[in-house]
Amino acid sequence: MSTTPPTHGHVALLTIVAESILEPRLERELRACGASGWTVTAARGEGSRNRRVGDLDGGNVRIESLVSNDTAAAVMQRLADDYFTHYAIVAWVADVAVHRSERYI
Amino acid sequence: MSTTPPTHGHVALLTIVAESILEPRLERELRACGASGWTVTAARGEGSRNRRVGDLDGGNVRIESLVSNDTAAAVMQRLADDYFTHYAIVAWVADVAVHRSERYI
Amino acid sequence: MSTTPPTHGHVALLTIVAESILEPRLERELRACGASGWTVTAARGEGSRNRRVGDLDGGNVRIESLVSNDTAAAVMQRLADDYFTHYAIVAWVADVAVHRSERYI
Amino acid sequence: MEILRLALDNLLSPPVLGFALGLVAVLVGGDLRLPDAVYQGLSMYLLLAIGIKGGVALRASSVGDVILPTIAAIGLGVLIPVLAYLILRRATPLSGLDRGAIAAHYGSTSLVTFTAALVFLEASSIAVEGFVTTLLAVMEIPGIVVGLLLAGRAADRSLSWGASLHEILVGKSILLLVGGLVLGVLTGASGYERVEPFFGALFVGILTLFLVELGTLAGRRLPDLKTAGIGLPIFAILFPILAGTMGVTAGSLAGLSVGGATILGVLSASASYIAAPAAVRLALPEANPGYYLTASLGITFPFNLVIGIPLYLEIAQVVGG
Amino acid sequence: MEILRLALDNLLSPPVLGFALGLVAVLVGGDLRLPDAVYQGLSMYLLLAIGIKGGVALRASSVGDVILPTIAAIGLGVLIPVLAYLILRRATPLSGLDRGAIAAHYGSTSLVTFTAALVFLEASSIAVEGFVTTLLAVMEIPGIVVGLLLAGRAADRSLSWGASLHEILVGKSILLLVGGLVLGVLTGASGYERVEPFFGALFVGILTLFLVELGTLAGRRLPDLKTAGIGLPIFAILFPILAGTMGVTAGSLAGLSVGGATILGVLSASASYIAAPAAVRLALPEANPGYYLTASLGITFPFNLVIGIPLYLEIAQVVGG
Amino acid sequence: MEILRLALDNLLSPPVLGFALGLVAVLVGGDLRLPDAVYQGLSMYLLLAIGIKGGVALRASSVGDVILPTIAAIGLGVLIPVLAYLILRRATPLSGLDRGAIAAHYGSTSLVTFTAALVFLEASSIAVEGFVTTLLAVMEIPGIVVGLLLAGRAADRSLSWGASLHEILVGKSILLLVGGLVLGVLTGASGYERVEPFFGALFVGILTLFLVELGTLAGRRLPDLKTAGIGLPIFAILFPILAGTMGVTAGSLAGLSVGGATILGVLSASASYIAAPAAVRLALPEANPGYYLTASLGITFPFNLVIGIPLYLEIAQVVGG
Ligand SMILES: Nc1ncnc2c1ncn2[C@@H]1O[C@H](COP(=O)(O)O)[C@@H](O)[C@H]1O
Ligand SMILES: Nc1ncnc2c1ncn2[C@@H]1O[C@H](COP(=O)(O)O)[C@@H](O)[C@H]1O
Ligand SMILES: Nc1ncnc2c1ncn2[C@@H]1O[C@H](COP(=O)(O)O)[C@@H](O)[C@H]1O
Ligand code: NA
Ligand code: NA
Ligand code: NA
Repeated sequence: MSTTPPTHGHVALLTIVAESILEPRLERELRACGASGWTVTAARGEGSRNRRVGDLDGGNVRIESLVSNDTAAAVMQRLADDYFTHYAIVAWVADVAVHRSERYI
Repeated sequence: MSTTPPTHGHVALLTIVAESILEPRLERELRACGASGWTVTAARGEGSRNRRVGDLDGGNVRIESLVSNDTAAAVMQRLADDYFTHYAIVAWVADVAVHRSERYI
Repeated sequence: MSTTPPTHGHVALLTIVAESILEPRLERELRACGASGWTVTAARGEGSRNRRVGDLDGGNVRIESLVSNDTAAAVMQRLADDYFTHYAIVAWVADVAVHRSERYI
Repeated sequence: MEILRLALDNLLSPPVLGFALGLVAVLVGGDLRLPDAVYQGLSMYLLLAIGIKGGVALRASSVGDVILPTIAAIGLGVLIPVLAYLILRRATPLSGLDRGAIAAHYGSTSLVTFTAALVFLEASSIAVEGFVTTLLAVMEIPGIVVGLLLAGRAADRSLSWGASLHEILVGKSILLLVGGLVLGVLTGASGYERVEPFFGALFVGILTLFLVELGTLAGRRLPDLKTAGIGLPIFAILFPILAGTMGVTAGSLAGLSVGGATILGVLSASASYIAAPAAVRLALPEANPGYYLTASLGITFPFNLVIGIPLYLEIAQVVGG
Repeated sequence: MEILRLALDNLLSPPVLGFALGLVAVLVGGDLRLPDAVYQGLSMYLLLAIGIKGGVALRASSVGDVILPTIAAIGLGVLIPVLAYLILRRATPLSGLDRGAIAAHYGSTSLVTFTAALVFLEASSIAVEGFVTTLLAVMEIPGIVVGLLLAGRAADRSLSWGASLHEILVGKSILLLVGGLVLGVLTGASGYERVEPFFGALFVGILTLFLVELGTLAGRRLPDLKTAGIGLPIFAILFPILAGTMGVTAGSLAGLSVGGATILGVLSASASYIAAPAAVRLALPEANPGYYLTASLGITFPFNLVIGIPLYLEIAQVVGG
Repeated sequence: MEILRLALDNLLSPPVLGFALGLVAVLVGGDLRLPDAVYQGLSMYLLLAIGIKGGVALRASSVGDVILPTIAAIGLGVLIPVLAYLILRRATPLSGLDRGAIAAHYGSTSLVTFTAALVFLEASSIAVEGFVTTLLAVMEIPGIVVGLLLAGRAADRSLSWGASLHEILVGKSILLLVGGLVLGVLTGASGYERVEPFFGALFVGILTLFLVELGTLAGRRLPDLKTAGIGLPIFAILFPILAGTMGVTAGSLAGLSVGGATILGVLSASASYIAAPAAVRLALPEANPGYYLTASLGITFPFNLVIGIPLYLEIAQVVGG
């Protein structure tokens, strides 16, 4: 069984879960690092720190964006520099297949 | 560190994000291509085109379905033929491990 | 094109979709198996069985948790033992890259 | 005949027509469900409003008046599920587990049926004791417990009680109902006056909107009827009449007025479709929701809404008159 | 002058000010959108409330009174999109496909404009026939169909009708509006009385809240104006005046009162921004929402809300007086 | 004593009992949170309703009456956070950053405390100047800015102002409050009349529902108390009394009536739990929400709701009588 579906190229799928108050900032970071689009869903969650104030204004947001590996790495670096320490935020990167990967890179 | 979790088989996880008006059609496409189930969450987002009318009726939907690689490829082909050009829609395929993969294939 | 984004380690991303009534139980299972956090989004869906009562109280939940491969396997085993047979539930595991993977393991 | 006129009035009341609208929408392929969050918000409103109104009225009741009816309600809560379980054994080929699951539903009560009965009696200018909301709260749980016990015995296994029972007791329904009662008792008529435009005046309208949603849900259950056999739908219509008559009679004997006895009949006849399904699903996952939800929500609920409520009033007038 | 006073009253009415608030919020970089679920819940409320109120009134109308106006409404529903399509060919460089898409919007109607007109007439103490809500329901679909046909001819391709049309007909708008009408007819004034505090008394307030949201959506559409050229905004202001005059005249000829003729004018002049966009998006994905949504929601809607409604009343008074 | 009777009335009023209900639900392990979308919708309703009602009343006020109280309010908005910051240095071992964060909360105001005070005064038949809502709007921001400046100085770093401040100013709270005020001024009493059933009559009921939610949130904050030390809870009770007395006195001196001075006391005594947490979280992520949220929402809010409001009235009666 082949595990690579026969589509036309691989890109990074970056997912960020953060307290919702950060949404505008994270979208600015994404755009600055080269992302051309993203999808946002409302979420809630539990973590090891629970330092957010999100209870009061809508929990967490879950932002996912198809980007080039370089953009994913750049955003991750921005998060590590300015966000992971103080904010309620987690992020991960997966490798996914898309149609016409040029669109996202 | 092994990167393959010890479960019982791999399938494709197809995720489609589209303007919500398309939901019934996309579900018909999924079923026609052989998917036996899917999960839908409400989403919103930004992209390079922003031609949707979704603002007026509930933003985007995010549909994900565990399917065989062939089904994933077939759905992707249907999207490329009839949807990607005119609608606000993105899709990607990831490789995931499930318990009893026969259930989805 | 390299398909591994340059971040600092891989962990398992376990995703469970289940009728919402199960949420407290599933969170107990996750914690018992060693997960330190998770993210929950509201979802709905269709499947092959449709035996849930979720219509009446909020559809499905989609829980995702970054965990070690061992934890992912342990949770999957718990689900196989006590949940898959009778409840409306699916689960899958993906391999993702995170910053400081120690945090989740 | 008076009863027919009342039944017709009931049939053409906005809440019942709202239910029909939701049902018809499903039949023509549409869908009038409210957004989930709104549905949950409205259901919290209904519970709290019923509780508060009941509490304000309860304040005026003497303890002596309340004791006998409460005992009757608990007795019915235990008796009804046992009866349902036994009758289902005759009437259907269902397993003991599925019978226990259904019994748990008929042992408990339906908030919306209760509410619709109050609205109906009010429109018919028939007085009701203030403390009937207490009876609603009292009857919510015991029937579920008895039903689960019967199923557990049948399945010859112990249930994972702890979790499920705690989850019901501190579930939103009970908390809001009992919390509202206490709130109503404490704030009294003068406090209630200030929230009456919200919790009182809007009530029938919001109930109508809510019933559109329930009609949709009931409509979706109808296809399941085919797989259940003929015994179950018959049970879902005849059993409420039996339980309702028992409730009315017990209520009369316990000293309730015609209105109050009607309500105890409605509580006995109605089947839960919120608390019981959740509890049964958690404790008896093997039981088939296609049976218990279809019977309680798909048949008994509309039956009571349209025919049962005026019928139990008629019985109460005969028994208590 | 009487008309100016009415227009000013309208401008300072809570619903219109609510719209302005939403619009201004966008201009200063804010966002006053309601949560999605609440927006959908409120829009279901408005449809059902309009329907019920119309049904209660319809009950009092004789069939004879309703026939001519209904025929007029259907005629307008066919004529207006054809007219829009032809005028757009002169006025703009848009493709036949985009023109058909726009025509579909102007052929259909806007619930909120209709509603605001009712509120305006009520505040001005001008009577309106009870059955105008029927005209709203009747005019919702034909214009969309004609517009899509014109676009399909222009694009020289057949449309995937089946799906889209079914999806509109059993869509929430039509089901709630027609369902509400039937509910109102059946329950009548005595039933309505009990839900009036919810469906009647709250109406203007909830409409105000709803218009805050629509102001936000309209405000977001304004930037698209730049790319559309000057012809489209001119069309979006002048065409409603033309169509509104036609509607008022046809209404008068069909025997409607001044208030009723005003409403038929409003229905003719208003452009759909719920049913039509959905249908057009599904059947004509190549058409640019930047044109049809901006024209209907960004320009025509506020124009009608502020200027159009009192203007059509003035015309109705001249024509019918 | 009159004050005790008022305090008891307040304690047994539906809003305060609603808060208690939410709190008790958490303590017994339940959860009465409204769905997120409903909570946000209700909070938009409250802001807009308060704004509109204030605007309608403001229209009747002369500019001369408003000037002095407004200056007093701004002065208090600057003074109170400085005072809080200095007192916290004595009373607690918290870092300058955490003290600045807390100061920002006490410098700003709480919409719901303000609202509950209006409801309380109305129930006690005590008149309030129409323009007090203006004072609420005026006091929302300055305290936050001062608190953040103090924290920034303490942390010896510049803050990322631009973003945070803009985000607050065009945030929903300010836009709805100020927008509602303008809407109310423009539409006046005749326009308001038509939305009164929604924005007026429902107000206390909706506030009650809203307070059930706030009770839940406050209940969840209580466990954090243990980690904060004894100084913070003492501060969270005594500081409001000090600030409230200052507010009442300043109000009296500025010419406000007893009711108006009470409100300025309430605004001074109350701590923000919406605007301030958001601003602080963005500008001072290192500050611990376990301190500022627990103090403002977990202690000061219920304290003011139950004891503070009647107390400030008593003080106002002494000072202004
Ligand atoms: N291991 C995890 N897997 C998935 N989501 C997580 C995990 N840990 C934390 N989160 C999410 O990130 C948010 C903040 O986490 P924390 O900063 O650890 O409190 C939580 O509310 C969760 O939504
Ligand atoms: N690069 C991306 N990553 C994730 N989601 C995207 C991306 N681009 C677009 N989307 C989603 O797809 C929708 C339509 O995109 P578009 O057609 O480019 O406007 C957006 O509203 C987003 O929800
Ligand atoms: N193949 C699938 N892919 C994604 N989600 C699924 C799939 N099958 C089922 N689900 C989800 O799991 C829930 C229960 O499925 P089932 O038990 O098959 O009825 C559904 O409501 C869906 O949300
Ligand atoms: Na029962
Ligand atoms: Na039109
Ligand atoms: Na303050």
